[in-house]
Amino acid sequence: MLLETRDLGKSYGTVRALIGVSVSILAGEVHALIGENGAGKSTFINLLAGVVHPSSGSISIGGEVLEPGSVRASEAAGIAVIHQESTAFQHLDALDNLFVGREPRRWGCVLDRPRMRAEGRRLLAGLGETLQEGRPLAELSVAQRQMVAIARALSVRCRLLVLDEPTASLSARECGALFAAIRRLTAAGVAVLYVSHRLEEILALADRVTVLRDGSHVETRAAAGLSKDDLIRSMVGREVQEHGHGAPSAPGAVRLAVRSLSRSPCFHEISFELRAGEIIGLAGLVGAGRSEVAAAVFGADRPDAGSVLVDGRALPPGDVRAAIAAGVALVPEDRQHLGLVLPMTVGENLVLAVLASLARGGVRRMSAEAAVAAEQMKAMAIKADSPAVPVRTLSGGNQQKVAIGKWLAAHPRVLILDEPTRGIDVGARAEIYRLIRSLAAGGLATLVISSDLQEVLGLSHRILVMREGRISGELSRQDATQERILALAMPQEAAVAGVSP
Amino acid sequence: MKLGAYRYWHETVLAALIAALMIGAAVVDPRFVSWKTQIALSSHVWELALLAVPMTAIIITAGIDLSVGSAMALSAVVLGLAYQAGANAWLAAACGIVAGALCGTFNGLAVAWLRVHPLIVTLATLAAFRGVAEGISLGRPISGFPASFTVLGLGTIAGVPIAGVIVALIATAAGLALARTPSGLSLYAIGHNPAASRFSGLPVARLTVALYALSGTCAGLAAAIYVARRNTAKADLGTGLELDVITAVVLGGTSIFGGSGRIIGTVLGVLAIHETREFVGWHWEHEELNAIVVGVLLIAAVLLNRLFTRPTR
Amino acid sequence: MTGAWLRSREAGVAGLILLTVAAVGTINPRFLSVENARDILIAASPGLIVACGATLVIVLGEIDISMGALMGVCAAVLGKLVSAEHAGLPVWLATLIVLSLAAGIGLINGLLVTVARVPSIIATLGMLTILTGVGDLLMAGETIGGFPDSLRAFAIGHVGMLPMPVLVALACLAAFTVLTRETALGRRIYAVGSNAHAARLAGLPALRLKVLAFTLTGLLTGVATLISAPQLEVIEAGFGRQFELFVVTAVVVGGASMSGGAGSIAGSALGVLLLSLVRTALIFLQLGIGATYWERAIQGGFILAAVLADHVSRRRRVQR
Amino acid sequence: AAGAEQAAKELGNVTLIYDGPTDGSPEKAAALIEKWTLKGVDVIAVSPNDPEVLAPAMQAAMAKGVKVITWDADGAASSRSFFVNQATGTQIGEAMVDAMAKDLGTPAGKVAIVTATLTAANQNAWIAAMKAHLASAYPKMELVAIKPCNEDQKVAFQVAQDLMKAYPDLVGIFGISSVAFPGAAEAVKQAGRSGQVLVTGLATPNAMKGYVKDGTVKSVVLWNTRDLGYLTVRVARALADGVLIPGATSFAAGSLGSKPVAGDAILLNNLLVFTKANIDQFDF
Ligand SMILES: Nc1ncnc2c1ncn2[C@@H]1O[C@H](COP(=O)(O)OP(=O)(O)OP(=O)(O)O)[C@@H](O)[C@H]1O
Ligand SMILES: Nc1ncnc2c1ncn2[C@@H]1O[C@H](COP(=O)(O)OP(=O)(O)OP(=O)(O)O)[C@@H](O)[C@H]1O
Ligand SMILES: [Mg+2]
Ligand SMILES: [Mg+2]
Repeated sequence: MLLETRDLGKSYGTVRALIGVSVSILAGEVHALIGENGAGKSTFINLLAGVVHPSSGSISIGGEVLEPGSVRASEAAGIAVIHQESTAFQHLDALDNLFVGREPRRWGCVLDRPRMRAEGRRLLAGLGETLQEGRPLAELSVAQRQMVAIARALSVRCRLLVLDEPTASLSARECGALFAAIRRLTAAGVAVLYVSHRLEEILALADRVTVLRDGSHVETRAAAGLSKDDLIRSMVGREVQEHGHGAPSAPGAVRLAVRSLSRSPCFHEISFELRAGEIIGLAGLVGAGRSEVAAAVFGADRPDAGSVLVDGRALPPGDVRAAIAAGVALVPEDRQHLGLVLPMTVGENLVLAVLASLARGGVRRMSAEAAVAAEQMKAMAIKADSPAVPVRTLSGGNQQKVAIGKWLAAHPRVLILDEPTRGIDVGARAEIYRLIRSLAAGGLATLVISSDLQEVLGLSHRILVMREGRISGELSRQDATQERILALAMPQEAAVAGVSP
Repeated sequence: MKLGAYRYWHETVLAALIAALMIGAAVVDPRFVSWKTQIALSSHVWELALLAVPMTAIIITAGIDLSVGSAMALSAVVLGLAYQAGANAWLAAACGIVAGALCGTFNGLAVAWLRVHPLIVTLATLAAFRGVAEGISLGRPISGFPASFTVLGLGTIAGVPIAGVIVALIATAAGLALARTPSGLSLYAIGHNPAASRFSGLPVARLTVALYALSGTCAGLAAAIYVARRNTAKADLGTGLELDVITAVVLGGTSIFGGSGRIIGTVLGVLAIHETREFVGWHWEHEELNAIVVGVLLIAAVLLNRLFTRPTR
Repeated sequence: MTGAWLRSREAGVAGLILLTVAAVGTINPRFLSVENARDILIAASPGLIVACGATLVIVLGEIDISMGALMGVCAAVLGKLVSAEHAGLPVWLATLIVLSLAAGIGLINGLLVTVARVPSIIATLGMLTILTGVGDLLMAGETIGGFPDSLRAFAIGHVGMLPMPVLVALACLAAFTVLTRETALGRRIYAVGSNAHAARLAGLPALRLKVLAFTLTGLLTGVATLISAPQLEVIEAGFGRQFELFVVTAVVVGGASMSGGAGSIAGSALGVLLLSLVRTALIFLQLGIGATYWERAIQGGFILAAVLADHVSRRRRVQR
Repeated sequence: AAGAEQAAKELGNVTLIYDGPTDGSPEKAAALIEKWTLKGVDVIAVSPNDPEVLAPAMQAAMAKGVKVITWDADGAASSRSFFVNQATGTQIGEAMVDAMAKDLGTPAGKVAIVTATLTAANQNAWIAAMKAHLASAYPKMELVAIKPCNEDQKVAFQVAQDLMKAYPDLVGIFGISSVAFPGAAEAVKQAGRSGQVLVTGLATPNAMKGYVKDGTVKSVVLWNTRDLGYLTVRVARALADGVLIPGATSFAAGSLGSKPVAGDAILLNNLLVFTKANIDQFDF
C-alpha cells in the first residue's frame, strides 16, 4: 500500500465538501476516482496536493504521515498533480513551465539551462512531443499546453501521479500517448489516481474504482467486470433514465442558413441549413474548428468570407447584437469566461441577455426581471437558495443551467449549444437532454456541438462532422454510428491507437 | 450573525467617520460646522465631485481615466479662446464642454476599439491634452468674463450654490442610472467580465465610448464652473486633480478591479476628503498635513472595510 | 530567434529610438555628440535604476506609484542628515539611513499589498499622498544645501569615461537582467504574474515575491536619489515630483503589461531612454520660441503614438 | 520672513500667520484666501502667484471687509487696496536684461530663458518685459529659446545643459525663478563653461553665493526680501488701524524711515543686484 487517507474531511464554512473519506491506493495501480459534479473529487485531490488544508483526518504515504496543507511537502513525498483547471503560465515558454518552482540550478540561484533543456526534451519525447523553446505557451495549441502540463507532472520522480480530468482538451492522438505513458509508469510501480467523467476511459484504464457521492466515500472496488451502468448507479445512487431517441418532429422551414463561411486558419467553406424544430449535431475532434464556426455564426468573430442567413435575411458579419436581434443564441463552451458573469447573481445573469427588452422607457422593471428569473429557475430546475446568490457559488451543472436559461429567456429562434454537458454529471446531463428535446419539439432550431459521440448520436436528427476546419460529411440519424462519425472526424493518416473505447 | 447580507457597510463606515469628524470639529471650533462656513467652503469641492461621478462608472467597468484634469484644462482654454474670439460666454462654455466631450471620446475609442489598456491611453492623453491646452493658449490666462456668467460658479439659489445644484442633479441621475437602467447593470457586468458581456449582447464598445465621452463632458462642465468661479481660464488648472478624483472614488468603496461601486459611496468619499481637508486646513494651518491625513484615510478606509466584509471566494 | 526578436516590443522601441536619433541628428548634427549622449544617459539614470524595480512590480501584476514622493522624502532626509547646518552625519551613515528608509517604505508598500490585501494602486496612491506631505513638511519651503564633496563626487564623478550615475544604472540593469532571465527567482516572478492561481498550485511563494519586488523598488528609489540629488548643490521642495508617472509610462511603453506576466528589463530601459530623449531632442530641433508651448503636446503625442502603434501591430499579429 | 517677524515684534500687536499652497497651485492659494476670509482676519497680504485666478477671491474678501494688500507681486488693482511695491514686473524684467548686458560687456549674442512653468503668471509678465526690453535696448542680443523647468531643479539643470550644446554660441542664460536659476548655474559650472556662458536671474543671495564666488554668476537680481516683509507687516498694521488711507503720499515705515506712496503703491524701490562685491553683506 502506497498511500492511505484516514477519515479525511474538508468543510468550506457550512459546505461539507468531503466527509470522512478513507481510501488506500496501491503502488503500480491505476485508481479511478469518479462521482457527480460537486461530489468532492477535486477537493480530495487538492488535499493530496497540499493546496488546501484538511478539516479532519490525515494522509500517510509510504507509511509516513504527510504534513497537511503544504504543496512542497506533498511534492517532496512524491505526489505529482495535474489539476483540473489549466495551470499553465501563458507568458513563459515550455521549458520554464516544466521546471518553474523546482528549477535545476547552479551556484544556488542561476538556472542550469543545458540541464533543463536536456531533461525537457526527454520528458516531452516520452509523450511523443517535441520541445518548443522560446515561444510563450500562449502561442501553443491547447493540446500542446496540456501535454506540457502532463510532462511537468512526470518530471518529478513521483510515487503517485494524480490526474484530474486530463483528457478534457486532448485529441485521440494525445490521449493515446498519455495512456501509454500512464501504463509505462504503472509498470514501473508508480500509482496513478485518475479522475474523469468519461466512463469509457475509466473502464479501459482503471484497476480499481473509488466512487464519491456528496462528499462521502461510497465504495472502492475492482474495475474488472464492471459496466458503465454499474458505475452510474453507484455515482448517482439511483437509476438514470438513459436517453432514448425522441421522435423527430416534422422539420419546418429553414431557419438558419450558413453559406461558404470561412475564417482562416480555423475553418473553410462551411455550408449547412438548419430548420425549425431540427436538432443538428456537429461532431469532430477537439480543434476541428467547431467552436470557431459557432462564434462566427453568432457574430462574435468576423469571418473572412461567406454569409449567415436567419429566416432568409443575411446577418451583418461580426455583430453579436445583430445576431441576437435576429434570434440567434449561443451557449458558449467556456461558460466561466464567456457564458456567465460569475460574481453577479443568478437572477442578474438570467436577465442579462434580455435587459433592454424588459426595460420600459429606459428604466429597468425589477418586477418583470424577477418574474423572468423565477420562471427560468423553475423551468431549468436550477438548484440555488435564491436568485440573489452569486452564480459563482453554484455547482458546475447548475451554472451550466443558468447559462442555458439565460438564453431561453430571450426566446431565441436559433440556439447553438457548444459542449452543453462538458464536465456535467450524469443526472444533470439527462435533464439538459430532456430540455433540448422539448425545445426542439416546440419549433426551436438547435445546433449542438459536442465531443461526446453518445450525446451527438442520442440528440441529433442529423449529424455534421468537421475535420480540420472543413465539413467532412453528413450523416442522417439512421446511418450514424460511432465508427462512421469517427472515420469522418479522424485526420486521414492518424493512428487510431489508444482511442477509447 | 449574518453580517454578510448587509450591503452598505462601506458607506456606513464612511458616514460614521464623517460624523465623528464633524462632531470633533464642532467641539474644537463651532464656527467650522456652521451652515455659512460649510456653504462657503463647499465651493472648493464641486469640480472634484463632478468628476468623481463619471469616474465611479468608469472604475466600475474596470477602467480608469487619468486624463480628467488635463481634459478640464483643455476645455477651459477652449472656453476662454472662444470667448476671446467674440462668442457669448455661454456659447463659449458650450464650446468648452464639446472640447471635453471630444477628449473623452478619443479616450473611449482608443480603449474600446483599439483595446489599449485605459491606464495607458489616459496616461498618454494626460500629457497630450494639457500640452494642447498650453499650445493653443500659449500659457496665458484668459479672464474678464461677464458677471452673468460667473454666477455659474459663485451664484446661489435659495442659499445653495448653483454649482452644487448641478452636481447634485448629475450625481442623482448617475446613481439612478447605475441602479435602475439596463446600461447601469451592463456596466457592472462589463467590469466583471467584458467577454461574457459581449457574448450576452451588451453593447460593450458603445457603452465604453459613451462612458469616457461622459467623463470628458463632465470635465468640460467642471471647467466651466471653475472658470466662472475664478473668472480665469488657464492651461494649468486641474493639475493633479485626477489623483484626487480616484482617491475619492476608491475611498467611496468602488473596487479598483471593477464590478462594484455606488454613487452614494463616491459622494461620501468626496465628502470625507473635502471635510477632512478643510478641517485640517482650518484648524492646523498646515497644508502639508492635508496630504498625510488623506493618504492615511484612504488606506484606513480599505482596511476598515476588510474588517466588516469577508472576502468570498 | 533573431526573427522573433525583431518582432518583439523591445525591437520596436529600439527602432523608435534609432529613428528619433537619426532624424534629430540629421537636422542638427550636434545632437550626435558623445557629450550629448553622456548627458542624456546621466539624466536617464535615475529612471533606469527605478524602472528595474518597477518592472518587477508590474510583471507581478501590481503597480507602485509612490516612487516620486519617496524620492522627495529621501532627498530631504539625505540633505538634512549630511548638511553641516543640520545633523552633519558622516556620509556613509547618512547613505545607510536613506537606503534603509527607502527600502523600509517599499517594504511597507509590499506588506500593505500582501498581508493587508490593499490593492496596490490604492496602497501606493495612499503612500504617495502621505510621503508628499511628509516631504513638504521636511522641506518646509526651504532649500537644503551643503552636500559634502564625497557625495557630490559620487553623483557627478566619473570612472574612466563613464559617469558614476550611468555606471550605477548599468550595474542595476545588468543585475536585474540576470535576475529576471537567468535565476529561478526571476522566472518565478514571471510565473506568479502570469497566473497567480497556477503559481499557488505550484507552491510558489507569491506573497514573498511581491514583498521583495516592492522592497527592491523602494531601495532602488533610494539609490536613484543618492546618485541624482547631489548632482545639484541644493535640494528644493518638490524634488522627484511626478517621477512615478515617468517611470510607469516608460515601463509600459517598454512593453510591460498591466495585467502582469509580460515585460522585460531591456524593454523598460529602452522605454526610459525613449522618453528621456524627447525633451533634449526638442531643444536640438531649435523649433523656435513659439514651439515651446507645444512641447508637452508633442511629448504626449509621442507616447500615444508609441503605445497605439504597438497595440495595433500586435493585434494584427494575434487575432482575437 | 525674518523682516516680517521683526516688524511684528516691534509693533507688538500683530499676530502673523503664514499660509501657502505647498505646490504653488493658484487654485489652492485662492482657497486659502477664502478660508482666511471666513475665519475673519483683519488683513490678508497676498503674494499672488496668479493674479487672475486670485482676483475673485481677493475681491470677495474685500467685500467682506477684510483688508487685502499685495506684496512681492502685484494683483489686479481692483482686488487689493495697496501694493507693497518692491518693483513692478517690468522693472524686474528689465533689471535682469540690464544685468546680463552689463555682465556680457558687449551686449550681443544668443541668450535663452529657463522659466518656471509655461503658465506661471509672474514669470510670464517678466518674460514679456524682457522681450520688449531686449528688442528696444539691446537689438544685438538674440533670445533663441524659452524653456520651462516645471519647477524642478533637475530639469532646469538638464535644460540648460541641452541649450548649451544645441546652441554652442550661446552667451547667456536667464534663470527666472528660484528653482531655474541655481539649476542653470550648476549646469554651466559642471560643463566647465563658467565665464563663457553667463547666468543671471532671480534668486536669494544665499542660494547663489557659491556660484557668484566661482564666477559662474556675476549678478543676481532680487529685492531685499527682509525689508519687503518688514514693510508689508507695517503696512498691514497701518491699514487695519485706518492710519493708511487712499490718497496718502508717504508712509512711515519704522526702521525703514519714510517710504513714498504713489497712488496705491507703497514703494520700497530697492531692486538689488548682488555681485561678488556685495553678496556677503546679505543673509537671506
Ligand atoms: N473554495 C470553495 N469554497 C466553497 N465551496 C467549495 C470550494 N471548493 C469546492 N467547494 C464545494 O465543495 C464541493 C466539492 O467540490 P469539488 O470541486 O471537489 O467537486 P468535483 O467532484 O471535483 O466536481 P466536478 O466534477 O464538477 O469537477 C462542491 O459542493 C463545491 O461547491
Ligand atoms: N486558445 C487557443 N490558442 C491557440 N489556438 C487555439 C486556441 N483555441 C483554439 N485554437 C485552435 O483553433 C482551431 C479551432 O479550435 P476550436 O476550439 O474551434 O475547435 P473545436 O472543434 O471547437 O474544439 P473543441 O472541442 O475544443 O470545442 C484549432 O486549430 C485549435 O488548435
Ligand atoms: Mg473537479
Ligand atoms: Mg471548441
